[in-house]
Amino acid sequence: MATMPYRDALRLALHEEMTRDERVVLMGEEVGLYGGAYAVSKGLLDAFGPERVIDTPISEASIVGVGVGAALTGLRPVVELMYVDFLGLVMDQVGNQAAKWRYMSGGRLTVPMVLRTQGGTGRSAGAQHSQSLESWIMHVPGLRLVMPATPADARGLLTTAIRSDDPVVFIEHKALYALKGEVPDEAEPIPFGRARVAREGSDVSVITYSRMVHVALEAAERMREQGVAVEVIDLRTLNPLDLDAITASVRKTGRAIVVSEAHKTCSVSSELAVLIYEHAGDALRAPVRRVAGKDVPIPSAPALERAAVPSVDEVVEAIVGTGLGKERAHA
Amino acid sequence: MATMPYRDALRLALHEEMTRDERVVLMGEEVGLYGGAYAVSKGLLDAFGPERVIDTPISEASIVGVGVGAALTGLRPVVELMYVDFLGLVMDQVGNQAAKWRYMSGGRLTVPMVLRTQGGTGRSAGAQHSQSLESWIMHVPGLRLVMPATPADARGLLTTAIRSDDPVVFIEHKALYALKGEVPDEAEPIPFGRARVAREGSDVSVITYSRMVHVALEAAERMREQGVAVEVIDLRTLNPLDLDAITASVRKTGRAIVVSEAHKTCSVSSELAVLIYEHAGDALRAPVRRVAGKDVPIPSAPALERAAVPSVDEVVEAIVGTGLGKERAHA
Amino acid sequence: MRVEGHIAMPQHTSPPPETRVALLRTMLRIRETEERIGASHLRGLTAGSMLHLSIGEEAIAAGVGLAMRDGDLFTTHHRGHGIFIARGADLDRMMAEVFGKRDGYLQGKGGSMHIADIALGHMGANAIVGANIPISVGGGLSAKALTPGVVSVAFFGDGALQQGVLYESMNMAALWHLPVAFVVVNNQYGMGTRLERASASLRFVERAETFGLVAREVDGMDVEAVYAVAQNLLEQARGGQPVFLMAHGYRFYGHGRKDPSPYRSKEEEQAWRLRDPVEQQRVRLLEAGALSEDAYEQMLREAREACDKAVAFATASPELPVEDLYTDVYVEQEAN
Amino acid sequence: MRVEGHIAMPQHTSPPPETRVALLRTMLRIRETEERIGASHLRGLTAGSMLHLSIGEEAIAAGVGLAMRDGDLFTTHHRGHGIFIARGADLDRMMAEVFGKRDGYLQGKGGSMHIADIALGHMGANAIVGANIPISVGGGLSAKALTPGVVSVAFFGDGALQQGVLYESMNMAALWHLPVAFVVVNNQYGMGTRLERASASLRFVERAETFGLVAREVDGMDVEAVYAVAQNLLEQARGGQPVFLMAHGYRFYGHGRKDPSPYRSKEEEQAWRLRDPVEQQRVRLLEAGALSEDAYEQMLREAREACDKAVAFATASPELPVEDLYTDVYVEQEAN
Ligand SMILES: Cc1ncc(C[n+]2csc(CCOP(=O)(O)OP(=O)(O)O)c2C)c(N)n1
Ligand SMILES: Cc1ncc(C[n+]2csc(CCOP(=O)(O)OP(=O)(O)O)c2C)c(N)n1
Ligand SMILES: [Mg+2]
Ligand SMILES: [Mg+2]
Repeated sequence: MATMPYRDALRLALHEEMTRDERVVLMGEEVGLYGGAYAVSKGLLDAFGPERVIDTPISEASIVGVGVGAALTGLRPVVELMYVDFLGLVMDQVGNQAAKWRYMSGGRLTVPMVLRTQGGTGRSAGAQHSQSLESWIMHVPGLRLVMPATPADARGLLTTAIRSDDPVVFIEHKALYALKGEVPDEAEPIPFGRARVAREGSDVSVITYSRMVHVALEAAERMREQGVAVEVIDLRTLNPLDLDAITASVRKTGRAIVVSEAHKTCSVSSELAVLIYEHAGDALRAPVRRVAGKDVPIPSAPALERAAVPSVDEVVEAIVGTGLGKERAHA
Repeated sequence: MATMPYRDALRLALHEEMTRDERVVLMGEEVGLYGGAYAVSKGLLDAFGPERVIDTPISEASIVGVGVGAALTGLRPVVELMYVDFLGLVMDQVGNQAAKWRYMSGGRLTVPMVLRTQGGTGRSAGAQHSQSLESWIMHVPGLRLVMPATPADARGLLTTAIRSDDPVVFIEHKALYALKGEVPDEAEPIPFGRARVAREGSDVSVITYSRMVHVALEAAERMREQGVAVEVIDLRTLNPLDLDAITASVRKTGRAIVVSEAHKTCSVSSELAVLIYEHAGDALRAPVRRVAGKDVPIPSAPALERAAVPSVDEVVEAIVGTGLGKERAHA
Repeated sequence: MRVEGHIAMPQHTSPPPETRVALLRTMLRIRETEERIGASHLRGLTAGSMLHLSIGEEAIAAGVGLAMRDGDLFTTHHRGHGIFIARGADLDRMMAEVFGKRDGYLQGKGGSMHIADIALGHMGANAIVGANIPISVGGGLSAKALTPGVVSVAFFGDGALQQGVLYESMNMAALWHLPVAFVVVNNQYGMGTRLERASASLRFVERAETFGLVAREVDGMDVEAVYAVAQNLLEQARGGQPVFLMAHGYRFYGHGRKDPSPYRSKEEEQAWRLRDPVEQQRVRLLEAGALSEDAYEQMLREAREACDKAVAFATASPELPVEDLYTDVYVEQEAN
Repeated sequence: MRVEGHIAMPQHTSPPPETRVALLRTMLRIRETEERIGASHLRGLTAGSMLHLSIGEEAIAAGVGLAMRDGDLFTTHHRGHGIFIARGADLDRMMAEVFGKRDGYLQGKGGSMHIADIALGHMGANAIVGANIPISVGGGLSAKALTPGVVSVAFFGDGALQQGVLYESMNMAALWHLPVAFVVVNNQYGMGTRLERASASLRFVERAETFGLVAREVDGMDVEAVYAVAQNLLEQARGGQPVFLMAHGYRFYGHGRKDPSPYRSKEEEQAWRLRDPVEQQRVRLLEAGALSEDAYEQMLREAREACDKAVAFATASPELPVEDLYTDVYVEQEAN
């Protein structure tokens, strides 16, 4: 086990897979000479040369299209979209092309492409550079969706993503790049569709992913002081989704909180909540609570930005709202 | 009251609003000389001339951008996107620009634009011409979302959309254009956020919108034969959403079915279901059931296409599944 | 318009006799198949409401298609039957796909607008105008890395000249020295919009040059001219110099088979029909003595028999069972 | 490269003396404000981690900005402070916005990358590279319909030359004869990517011509040259002939204020700094006797005082209360 930041763990996976398989290429804006806008790919250009670490022009729609075409014909491209906020420029290639070719062709074509990107708040970067748009992706059949919360998962899931024959959207979180954690010495792909129990507990299940796992863990720590045992489930992949892990946890605790940084309406948090009702509704001792991003564009001013996404306080409040803890819910 | 098809009702609203307000312009591919891919704008070019009925090149991203810019500066553009399936080409202008400028500018800018488009199945047009992508739109704060089911609503809601100072995504259904219905003689804007009780009933509420209203009504008719009184709520607008109407109906009936043509996962149907649990959960006598599009791309072959979206049978089955009717649910 | 400098016709010398005949045979095969598909559509036998025929454009499909080699990659737009036939499509499976049947190329899941067969280099017909273009650039990226000598060809209509991805894609192909050819099947219209009403300037060839491409235009009704210029351009593309070819032709039917084309004049249609590429080549070969009437009749008969067989095959094929709705969404289904 | 035919410098005659001084004053105001914003950023006073300064590019902002008229419309890219200052920005509210405060132009909701003020014709700075371009074409559509004589200007960086929307937008502006100007603030780099590494060809001026635009390039370090060519081009644009101007300049700082620009050489930076547009114009006016040292010092003092005042204003302004998170999502809030 080595301790390293999330960004280095990602780089490690890229390095390993590019070494292992010559067909893997990395392409995107500033991935080469600059080393990546968030320094994930630093050094890879030197290691693998410009034919495999490809700096692209600012032409997002076409870059993803090139990735699709390369994936259809034998390469295994990892395409970096600098911000998930730019999805709007590429959703045709993502949703109509990458996602659909396998199906439309009756299995004749495959698109083993990874679309790596990053999202979320934390840098007061404004409404066009701070979004959490995973809900658009989760809605589209044909796409795998991965959102790692820890360095170990970043590495292990990226490995799996690159080896997958299906198109994978891999969303990192800009506020996690510097987060350190233990990472196994050997490349161990982490299978898709297996949630991780980030913390065991018996009183309430907090179902979440990406940066919100850490918010949930802090809330759990706060609740422990009140004698409440919070279980935190880190989903790791939203497609495939580990419904078994969710229902098992909720059946055990009888209470569920869903936490997501994405806007609340018509989102991942809606889906997770309704799935809990559908598959473990009979076991619920309190209504499922959603703690999600507010339905407003992300403001630039720091205090407002923080208010736009779930806080530890809000998760604590939601837990208390299910009837647990010494404090009573305000509302 | 005159009887006319949905497409004529839309044209009537366009004609009326363009007559009433010189700032209203219609732009899009084939809207002029061709009269619209689905003949909605037939005759408008002759009536208003090429400066107000503007045929555009096949440049979707920029067309919507032009609409945003025109709306920022005094015109009131109605932009037609030929298929909702092309949203992926324009989601940046829709989601990052139209939706956000009001907020990002602290109220300094407004975008009174209507994006008219059409979606849904019914023509075996394949996976890239048959989608229901309203879930992407409903997730984005700042956008109004309108999906009329009848000629009267098509006309009244389009009138409201054009007069609205907010950006409105107005999604028609390709299988409804020929549907005839009564339309009032006078232009009466229908306020956003007011659902319509398409059929009253006391046993179960079917919450739906667009073409699925008609599927639900057929299912209701079938259930009537079994002595079950189905209430069908036509939401008409998904943003704003008439939560009061939904909860009032569900509180009355104690049972709820949500029906949507869009893929099931992470969708409008997820949001509607979870809202019912959150706001009327205590009144439920059976779990909410979702009848939604399957999580597969829409196949071209007719039988498969039909199987990919909700049928009358499936709605009936869902109703029976709540414990109503003579038949028992199979599963 | 700088037409003169670019029209490739004047220079071309005739291809070898067997190629000249093959070009005609290919065009005939396309023409007959497309007519049969159109007739089947009118009789309600095809899946779906949309059907885009390439009748009138055969010289472009055959000319470029025969200049390509085994292993070459391509994508097409929504009007791609003819191109795929020129690249060796199995007519039975193609017809079955257009009919929406299980034995179609895509098991009926894709339909006419999405036909693909990677075994023949076909990366897919695309129903999103312009979306196939960067995908073909991706094919070029693979070709350069994995199969040097292979060229990747994007076929698209004049309508796609107004899609920004074309320009992004041309730039990337040139920047990375990829073996990519951009072929415009210019049939003068995108739905009801004549090219002049969609583009402020018609200097497309010059334009492509300013993106770093070698660019030409050609009379798309003359199959030998198309073949000659395509051969020359594809050779350059194989060497890593991306190319652009604007081939001027016409679609004899409307946008969809049932579109009566009220937006264009009967005179215009007639003028183009007089330049029917199949007929032109037939006459040319007969006059040159490169083909006998008998041989032509035989060729036509074969094309028709192939269509009969394909329609019979498509008709006999069942629809895919509804249970298969869920297959092939993912390769790794079990993970779901 | 067809540089000669297009460089506008040689022909231009000096603008009137008060304009020459105004150009310098505007550039100084931009320079001082941007330096102050940069210093505030380093001290942690601005909102957010991103800050893109236009120092080095002042001649382009001032030259085009002063050639524009009251009522003209514009959009900018993410590096737009200078352009807005040239168009009359209230420095207090601009500074407050960059500080993320309630009294900022956008109440702190937008931040540096989204400043807008429709009262001054500013349709918004945009953080999506290229997205402002079609929006400016929409401004041109409104201008043509509602306020003839007004021009709509899209300012964007060399990076946006690779975004397809630029080409779609130029075509539409030309097709519809809209009063639109496309101004490239070419500072040679998009983040760490030199233009030559992003574009296979540098024939941008010719390229714009093939889209039907009147196109020029200009030395973007010479404010009088920029002003002269912009005046000429904007006049044509007002008449419905869209125009393209590529202005060659440099950003003296990195992509963000804290970027040390390891991807470019110190020699290159030095060479460009020797052509500092502010300093060049100062020396030119002093040498021509069009400005005294005293008048210059006075001008500089005024610029600095305006910055002091703006920083004080921004510092004193509170943050918007968190309750206002929900305001201005919609105009018609009550409907929600
Ligand atoms: C992105 C996109 N926009 C619009 C359409 C609708 N549409 C289908 S074909 C077509 C015209 C295309 O013209 P062209 O590229 O010249 O091809 P042609 O049909 O003439 O062969 C249009 C507008 C589409 N399918 N995709
Ligand atoms: C669509 C999009 N792609 C990428 C980015 C990230 N990005 C921000 S600025 C920039 C470089 C832009 O270069 P240029 O247009 O030359 O402007 P400059 O920064 O040099 O002023 C990039 C790639 C973005 N904001 N938007
Ligand atoms: Mg065409
Ligand atoms: Mg630049």
